[in-house]
Amino acid sequence: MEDWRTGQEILVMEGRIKVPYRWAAGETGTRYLQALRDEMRFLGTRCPQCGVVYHPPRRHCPDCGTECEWRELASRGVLVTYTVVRRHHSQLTPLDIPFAYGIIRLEGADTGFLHLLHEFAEGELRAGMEVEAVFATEREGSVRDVRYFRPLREAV
Amino acid sequence: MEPVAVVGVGMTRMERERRPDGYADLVYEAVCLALADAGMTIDQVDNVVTISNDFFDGRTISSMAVQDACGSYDKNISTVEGDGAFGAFYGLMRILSGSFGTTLVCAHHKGSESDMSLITNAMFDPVYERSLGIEAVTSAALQARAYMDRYGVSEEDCALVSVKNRANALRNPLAQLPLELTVEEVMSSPYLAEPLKVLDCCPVSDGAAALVLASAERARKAAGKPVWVRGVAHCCDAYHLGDRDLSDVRALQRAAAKAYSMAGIDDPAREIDVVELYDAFSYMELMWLEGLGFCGRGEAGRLTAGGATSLEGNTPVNASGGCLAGNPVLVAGLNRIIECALQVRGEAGEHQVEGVRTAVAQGINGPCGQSHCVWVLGGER
Amino acid sequence: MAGEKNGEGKEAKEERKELIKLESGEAEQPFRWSAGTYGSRFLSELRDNCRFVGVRCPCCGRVYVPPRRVCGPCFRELTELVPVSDEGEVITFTVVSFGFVDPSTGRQKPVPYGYAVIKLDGADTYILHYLDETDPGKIKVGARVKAVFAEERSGSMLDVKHFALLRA
Amino acid sequence: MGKRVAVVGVGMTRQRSSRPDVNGQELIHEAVRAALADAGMKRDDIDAVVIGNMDHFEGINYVDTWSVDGSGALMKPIMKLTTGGTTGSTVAMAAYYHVASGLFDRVLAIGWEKNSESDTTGAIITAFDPFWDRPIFAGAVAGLALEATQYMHLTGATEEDAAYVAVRERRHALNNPFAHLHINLTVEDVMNSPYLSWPVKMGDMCPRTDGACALVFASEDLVEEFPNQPAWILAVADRHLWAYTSDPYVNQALENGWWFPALEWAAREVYDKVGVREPLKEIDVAELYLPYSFAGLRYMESLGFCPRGGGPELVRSGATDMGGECPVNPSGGVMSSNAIGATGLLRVAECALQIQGRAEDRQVPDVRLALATGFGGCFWSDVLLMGREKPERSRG
Repeated sequence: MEDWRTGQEILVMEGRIKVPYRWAAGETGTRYLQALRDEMRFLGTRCPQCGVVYHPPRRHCPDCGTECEWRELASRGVLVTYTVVRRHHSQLTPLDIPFAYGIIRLEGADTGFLHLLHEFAEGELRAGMEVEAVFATEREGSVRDVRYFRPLREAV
Repeated sequence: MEPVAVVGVGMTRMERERRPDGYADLVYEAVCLALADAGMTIDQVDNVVTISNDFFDGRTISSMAVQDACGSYDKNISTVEGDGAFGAFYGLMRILSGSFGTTLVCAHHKGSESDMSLITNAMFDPVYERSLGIEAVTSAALQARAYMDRYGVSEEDCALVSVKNRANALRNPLAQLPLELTVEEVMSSPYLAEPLKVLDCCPVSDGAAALVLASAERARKAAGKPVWVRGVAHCCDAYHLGDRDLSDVRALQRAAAKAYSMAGIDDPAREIDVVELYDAFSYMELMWLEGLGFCGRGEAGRLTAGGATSLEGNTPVNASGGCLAGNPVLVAGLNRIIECALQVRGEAGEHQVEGVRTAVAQGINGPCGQSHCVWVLGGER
Repeated sequence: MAGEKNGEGKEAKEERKELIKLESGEAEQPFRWSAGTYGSRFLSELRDNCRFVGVRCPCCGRVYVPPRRVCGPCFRELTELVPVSDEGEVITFTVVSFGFVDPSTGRQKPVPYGYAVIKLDGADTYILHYLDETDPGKIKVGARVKAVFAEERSGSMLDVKHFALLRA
Repeated sequence: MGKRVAVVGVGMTRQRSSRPDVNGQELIHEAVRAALADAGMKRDDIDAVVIGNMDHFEGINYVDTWSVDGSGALMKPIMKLTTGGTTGSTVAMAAYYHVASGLFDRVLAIGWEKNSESDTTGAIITAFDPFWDRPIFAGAVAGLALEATQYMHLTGATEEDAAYVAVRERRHALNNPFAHLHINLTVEDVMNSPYLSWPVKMGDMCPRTDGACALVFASEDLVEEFPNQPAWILAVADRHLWAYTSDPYVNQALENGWWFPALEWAAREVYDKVGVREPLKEIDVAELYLPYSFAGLRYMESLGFCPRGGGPELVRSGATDMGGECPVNPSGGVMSSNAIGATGLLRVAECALQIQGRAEDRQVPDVRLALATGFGGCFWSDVLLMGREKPERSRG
């Protein structure tokens, strides 16, 4: 007898998981996002034990667990590394292609943070170059209140 | 460490889409292969560790789907959510505890059923990073750039890894992406995120794997030649990408140092005969080789170009074709261990390396190789 | 034990102080789940023939509905297809009346509804399905039920609209 | 032979309905810091970390690597386990095996959840098969209601019998400053609370909670180093039997009257290892994963505290109250706090505190033998027996 499994049509279900999430930024995250939203300022936190200034801010030092203190950071800094993105993804891609992701160490911080880069010329990006934040006009309390970073333009 | 051996292994073929089979079907196939290899029945399995990920499976408690298929009925069982190398480590510890003589470890993955970019975007922090759209490929590209900039590694150096591993895969009947490639072809494939091009990246895969671990006493009763676990360790680096020097491999170095010290290995390049590592992207093979101590930092490109890591070289790396030839995520680390076991047994078929006595397998968790697990396997206890 | 003092009296403080939350909005994870060979057989029988099928374990004789490849207790592969009835018995039931988000849509699921664990005649494992009744007083364990098929069928469990309680 | 293992440090956050003042890593950090302080340790002293939660409650993938800022696992081994409701007890068992293996001497076990960040029922529904179960299934509340209906049908137990359990758990929680719900309920209050999913009412169910728990497990070679008396792990076992939500009902019938095979078989294994014959007499305190009131009847029977169908009489007798023969859930249990990934670990934490005589207002006198369980998945069970005396040998 022929095995019924041979030649069985295979059904595929197009489904999804769509659970709505509301992630708490916490007191530390809230203060950071408020500064971005209300004052267009970056804040980091410094571990009094290790002396490291973390950005994004940490309530406690990831290394030693000590409670950190607030530090103001510049809105410009150094591009540590980057990648120019050439592929579009319908749900994810945040800016027109090509844009870049970069790890940016702001002046005053010891760690880099991840953000977007735009307004750069083809081949312009280099590790070690200076970049500056471009803030959104409408800000809502998220890291996207910074639209992106761009190569630092000398004051006109 | 008390002696524990890999006594049975089973891998399904890696395929782009294994439509007729669900997770349970894949796991059943791999488990049956591993039991047959060990010459054991399910009754001789004392406990089970499954490996799966709720995000990839689109299913909370993803292990639930495979409860029938993994043969765990009325046995102790647990589930590690992470790469197979970590899951197997838990299986090993359960034997070392003295509570069990054998552990069956199995992993499954069906990349064909989900959107890899969305799944890996979810490993980034929802407050600070996720809304930027970063995911596995774009984050890896940041690391590739950092590594290449720091050590002067070229895109061609990386492309050569792709060429080598896809060529190795021509000898592996289970590989998904055996290809005869040239460096030029890799170089001219389109960029996804610079410097990563399509041919630098692993494919999306479906697959499953299983292995049976046994204490020395129980290993004697198994059919095949036991392959002994001589050392194993893992270590996790910082989470936020900007907290790390992405070109650095300190977590891998620490894991490797511990595993080597357990195994009594002083000079990996001389003492280890074959390496299976997590090359989801071509540059990773170079970085991880350096982290595993096979050469100095920044030297793996030259090592590769000189042929040392080819099938005929001193230390063949990813003789199976590695993740570049098929990457069922989570299963990948188990496949690395299994390939090492087969190499030590001299049963790796067409991609067998001559005279393998000691082998190293590696698996990773998290973005940009944040967490590494290193296994040293050998023919002698 | 070292208890943490954080979290004490927070509820009161929250009213005064803004605490930002980030929302996932319309984000979702799409999937293309394969029903596998066994599930596909079951679902295509529902769709094409309004019929239930199971598979019998060669070892313990259990008939699995919906079908699956492996009998867990026996660890044996199942191959023998067995037709089972579209009538059966309520093993247990509930009537859901609380609101919750349906993760398949991201929206509130309409309530109330009754659903049951149902043993189809000829099967040894059970299925879950809707009942056509929302008054728990009118449902009994052991009640007889019969599948009511949808007019439009696409190869899913919802090709059965619900199970109707068979009243004597 | 494996090492013998003890819990030597306990840390937990206060369990709350919502903790918007901290993100997930910060919540984890609170419990970790408390556990380390309790054990008199620094982060550097930890050899390995084991962590667990349920991914879809917070929507975070790879929680092991994500958690590092809070878990203290920076440049250490960290492993994630997840098995659903049993996650916390699974994490405890994994920490046990880490130490028993001899590879690690001091291991941190972390369980946590922020249920406030999603729709808990929506997230739980994703645990079930997208083809057979998900279109119909309505999450834990309704799934448990199926069990309650069947239990009442088979034993003649009533909703009121279950309400006694709900009242006991909430009354016990009044003694526990860490508990989420501090409400004094009567049987009438429970009976008058609205149905969520018949026959389960609001008063019968656990809450949704934000919270974390962390424990330090240490090897027998080092227990002298710690300020606390060791709470020894005597035996652990689990059974995770089924793949589909309607399977457990099948197996009860097929296994000739097995009531709740996963729990019964796991309990039998640990009882055999330790030599427990009469659980009610021999076990001094039990911290059980009772997610809703009916569990406090049926699971007692499966654990051998009373004959099948004897749950209602046992509970009404007061034997499981504070001062009774074997107090159950002096902490208030799951029905008073349920941060799911933390819940199973909290049961182990509470047993450790009881054994160490540090449970304060909820202390049961002279605890020598304590039982902890985890419940979850598709009627899955984890069981741990803990004791004051160092066991003769390792027998996990």
